[in-house]
Amino acid sequence: MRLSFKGGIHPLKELHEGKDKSMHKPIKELVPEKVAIQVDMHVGAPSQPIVKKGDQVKVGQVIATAVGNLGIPVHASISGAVTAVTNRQMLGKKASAIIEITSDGQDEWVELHPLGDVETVPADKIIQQVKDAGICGLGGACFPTHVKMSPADDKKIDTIIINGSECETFLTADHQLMLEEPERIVNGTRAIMRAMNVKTGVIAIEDNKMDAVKTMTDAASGREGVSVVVLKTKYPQGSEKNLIKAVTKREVPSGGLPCDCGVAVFNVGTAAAVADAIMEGKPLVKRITTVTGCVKEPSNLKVRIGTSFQDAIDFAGGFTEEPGKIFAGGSMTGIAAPNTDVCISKANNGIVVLNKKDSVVKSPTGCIRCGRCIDACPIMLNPQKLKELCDAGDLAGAKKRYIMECCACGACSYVCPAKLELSASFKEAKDKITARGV
Amino acid sequence: MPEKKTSLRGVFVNGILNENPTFRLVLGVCPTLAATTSATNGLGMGLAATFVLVGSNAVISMLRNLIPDKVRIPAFIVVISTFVTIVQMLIQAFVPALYDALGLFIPLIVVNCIILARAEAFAAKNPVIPSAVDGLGMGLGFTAALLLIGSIREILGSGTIFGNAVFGPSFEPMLLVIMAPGGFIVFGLVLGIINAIVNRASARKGAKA
Amino acid sequence: MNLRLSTGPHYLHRESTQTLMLDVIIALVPTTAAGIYLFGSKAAWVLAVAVASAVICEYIFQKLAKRPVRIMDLSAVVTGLILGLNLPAEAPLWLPAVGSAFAIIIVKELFGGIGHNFLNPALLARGVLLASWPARMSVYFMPTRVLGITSAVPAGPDAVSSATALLRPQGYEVYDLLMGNIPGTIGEVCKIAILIGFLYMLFVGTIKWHIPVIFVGTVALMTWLLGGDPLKAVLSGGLLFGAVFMATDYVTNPMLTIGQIIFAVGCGILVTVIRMTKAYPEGVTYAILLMNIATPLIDKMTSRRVYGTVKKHA
Amino acid sequence: MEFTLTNFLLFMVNCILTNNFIFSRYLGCCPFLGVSSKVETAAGMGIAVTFVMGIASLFTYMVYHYILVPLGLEYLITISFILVIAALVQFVEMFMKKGMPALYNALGIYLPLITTNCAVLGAAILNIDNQYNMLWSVLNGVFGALGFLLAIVLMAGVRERLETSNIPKSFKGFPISLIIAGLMSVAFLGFAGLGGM
Repeated sequence: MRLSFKGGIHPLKELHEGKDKSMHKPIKELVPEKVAIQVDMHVGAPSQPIVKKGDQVKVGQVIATAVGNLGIPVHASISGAVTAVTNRQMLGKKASAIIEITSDGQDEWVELHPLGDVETVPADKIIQQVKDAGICGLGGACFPTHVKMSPADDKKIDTIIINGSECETFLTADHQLMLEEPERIVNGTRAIMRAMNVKTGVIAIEDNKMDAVKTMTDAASGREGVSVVVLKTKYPQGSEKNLIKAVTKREVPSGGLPCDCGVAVFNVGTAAAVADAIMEGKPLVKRITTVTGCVKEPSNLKVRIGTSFQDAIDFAGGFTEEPGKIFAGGSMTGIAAPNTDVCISKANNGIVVLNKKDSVVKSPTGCIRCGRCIDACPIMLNPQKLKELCDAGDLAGAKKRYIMECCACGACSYVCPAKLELSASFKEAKDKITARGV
Repeated sequence: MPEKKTSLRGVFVNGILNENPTFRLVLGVCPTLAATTSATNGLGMGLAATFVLVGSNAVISMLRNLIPDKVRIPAFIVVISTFVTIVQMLIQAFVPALYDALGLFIPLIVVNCIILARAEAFAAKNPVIPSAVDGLGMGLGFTAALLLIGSIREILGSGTIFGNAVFGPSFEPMLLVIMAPGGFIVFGLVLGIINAIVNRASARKGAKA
Repeated sequence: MNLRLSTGPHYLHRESTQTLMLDVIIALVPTTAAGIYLFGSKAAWVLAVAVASAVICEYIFQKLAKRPVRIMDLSAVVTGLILGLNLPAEAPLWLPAVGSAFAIIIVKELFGGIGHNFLNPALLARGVLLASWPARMSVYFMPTRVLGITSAVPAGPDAVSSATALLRPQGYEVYDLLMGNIPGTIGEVCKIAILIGFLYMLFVGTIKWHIPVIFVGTVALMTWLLGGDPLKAVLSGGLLFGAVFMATDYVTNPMLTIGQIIFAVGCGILVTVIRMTKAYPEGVTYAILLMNIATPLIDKMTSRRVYGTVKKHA
Repeated sequence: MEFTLTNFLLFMVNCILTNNFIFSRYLGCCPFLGVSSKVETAAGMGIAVTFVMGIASLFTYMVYHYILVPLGLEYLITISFILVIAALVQFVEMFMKKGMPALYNALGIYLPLITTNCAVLGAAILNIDNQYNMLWSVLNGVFGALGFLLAIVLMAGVRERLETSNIPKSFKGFPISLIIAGLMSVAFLGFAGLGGM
């Protein structure tokens, strides 16, 4: 049986150049000459840099320390000299504080402190180790993983979902990770389950990746409490709320978190990073990123955090034609990059290059009330009505119709035949509501 | 207006143009719709309302200092309905065809908001002569509007004007225009077009000033 | 390198207002072709004038109102074509011209153009023509040719059938009702062609099945309950044409599926009631128009539960 | 007219749909256009009108048949009816304020407006013109008002939906409302002949 939720869309049917390009391309490791590592990659206060220009650093060495409850440290991803500690324009709206390191070509690691096998390591040490490794959600949200692993005492978690659905267009990084390194994911799952004292761990994969279902099932066999479920291929299947609904039939209560319905969700990449931290003592300094679109060799790269988009694209053979738009992530929620000097952060699961032709934005026309957005909304909102309210500036009305529940998946904008910018207006309205406290 | 000394001519023209009860104030919608199936009906209803307006305005103005403020409105209504009853009898006696055509809407002149509105806004505060002139101006403004809408509806819906054919025999009149929906639609369109003309004129005036 | 910055989604669905309208036009091709075959060149002229008038009126109004000209979205073509198919083939050519002008200017553009009309323009225009020129509109003509092998006799162009197939459907074979060898308007007679169009629109996803199926189903059920012949009730008059092409107009039916079901049931009940009392030979036009009027209220009253919430919202 | 179930149903359909006060008789257009921008207020107005019209039909019937006719003063019908209605509205308002404060809070603001609603006086005079007996008079008042309620609520629904539409400036407000009413009235033609009266 294929598990699923109500609503959603099938963008892959429409996107002929979606995942095919980079699917099943073996993971290749890229060690760049220079990295620029942001200290504000994760949700929460930016980390405090503790190195200065001219310092020599090794791979895995802490270069910025955690600040506040949600803080995590940042580690050097290559060995060499710190060449700048400055502010630079990255993907965000404002410039980010970055630490630039120029490679000495040695790729030498600091001394590592593994905890041992995930099944035997003391459960209470896991969470601290995860925090020290600087791990945050690799699916794109970048929420600090150790925080997710330590819910408030009154929240009883009974199910861990490991998200291998990878429902975004273009991306194949998680898919390839599941094919090549299923053991790491299962080890990470077990570590999280033991740390949180949860008996059930579910690895959820969409049915367009049946080969990954097989490798993961094989890897999970014989492991306590770990199972694999198959999901229907549909966007946004991997969105936390919909994934929980599909797998457990539960709903995250309005305004709440997954832990409020007894579930915690982790990305497969996050699970693998947790496994590395426990078994090898390695902090999070690399991740798998799909580089695809108008590049000569679309590929899945294991890149160091802080690698520039230009280096990654060059490693994938360079552009095939003049790029019109480059975005980090899939085509549904990806963030457009202002230039190729921006760098890969812990959240970047893909770099997609569009040509000039595909980058042209169609101008919106009048709503014809076709109801496609209503059918597409995975949260069961009425985007047509919400758009009317947003355009009329009626934020209170929009809030009453649950605009704050919008998960910004972009499904409504995608299907709209009038090309209205629905999800973008909702995001704007939500920001205004939060800022003004309507 | 009551505060400023305005010429009688000004009061009269005001009712027909600037504050035309039908097109500018949009009062008395029901008779405007019901009595405009032909030019004759429109004219008849307009004149009947004018008669009531002039009479009630004059009488209310005369009595304005005698009526206690508390029973003002009921007193006005009694005066108005007296004139309505008179006009109803006159029409029944002298123009029975019009009486049949307008039917219910003759007694309903009582609740035509134009009349009470003028009594309250003008006659209760002004001397007899200006009040009567105001009634006449408003009444004729109302009549002109009804005549215009009635003519349009009669020409399109029956192919005639005051009962005389305007087109050749091959013209097939658009019945809907003299049916219930036609009243709403024609009034709405005429009102919108007049608004457009006024807006354009005032924009031009604004540009000059 | 000049990169475009915008928020996602970065790829949009191919479907646009124009392609949707084009799909409706394609779905109308069989009906149009059957109508022209059955009724001859007169039908073609009526359709051509209706479409041309709709497009020209839209162009002129948008120019005068200083709005962007949107005739290329093809919605005016659809309105004109549907109105034309709703007229008798013998209609004088000023009839489709006036009807399309009314539909586009007063029902659609005056309210703000595409998406803002609260009534289906073609249907309302048909209602206006029906009320204004009953002699022209409610006299139905027998097709001048027949489709398929049948015992029905084609009539000459001058033969007038004052009674419609609807009023005495028992006089016709189901085969002739299906093929269109019955008197009626250009588009409504050939049921096979309408069904082909319906299947096409379902196949390409232009419409969902709910409204047409529930609408027609309600009429069949009610007719059966009241002792009539449900099959002939479904196949006669403009029911199928209205249910497939006019009740499904996005702009004027409810947004939520539950609302659409209420809408369709309401249409079905009204059609049956109006047909039973025989006030008008055909109730479909008015039934859909009345439910169009009720649509904003249906939208206001219906709701679905938002994920993670308990209470419903409108 | 004899009181049977069939007659009752036909009369109801006739009053509410076929000869709808607004769409077919042009009675009560001022509040119909003035108080129809929101569905909730429109419904409030409609219910208040239903209430008053039912009572007014009863009282005007009694005034006519038990006072005016015996005294031979039928020509005073207009004066007496309008005074009865004005007094009745006052009375209903006072009664409601004391006896049903919740209802008064909901409908109170609409009551003063009803005096000049020509539908009330119109219904009263129609009752006399059509020579209805007391029962049919009250039913005519109530069903006529329900027709008004239906019309004003449908109208408000449409107007709420069109609130954000790009209607030409000159047509905003009354003109477009009149045209909406006209188009709705075309649809209501579908009921012509229903009710058989």
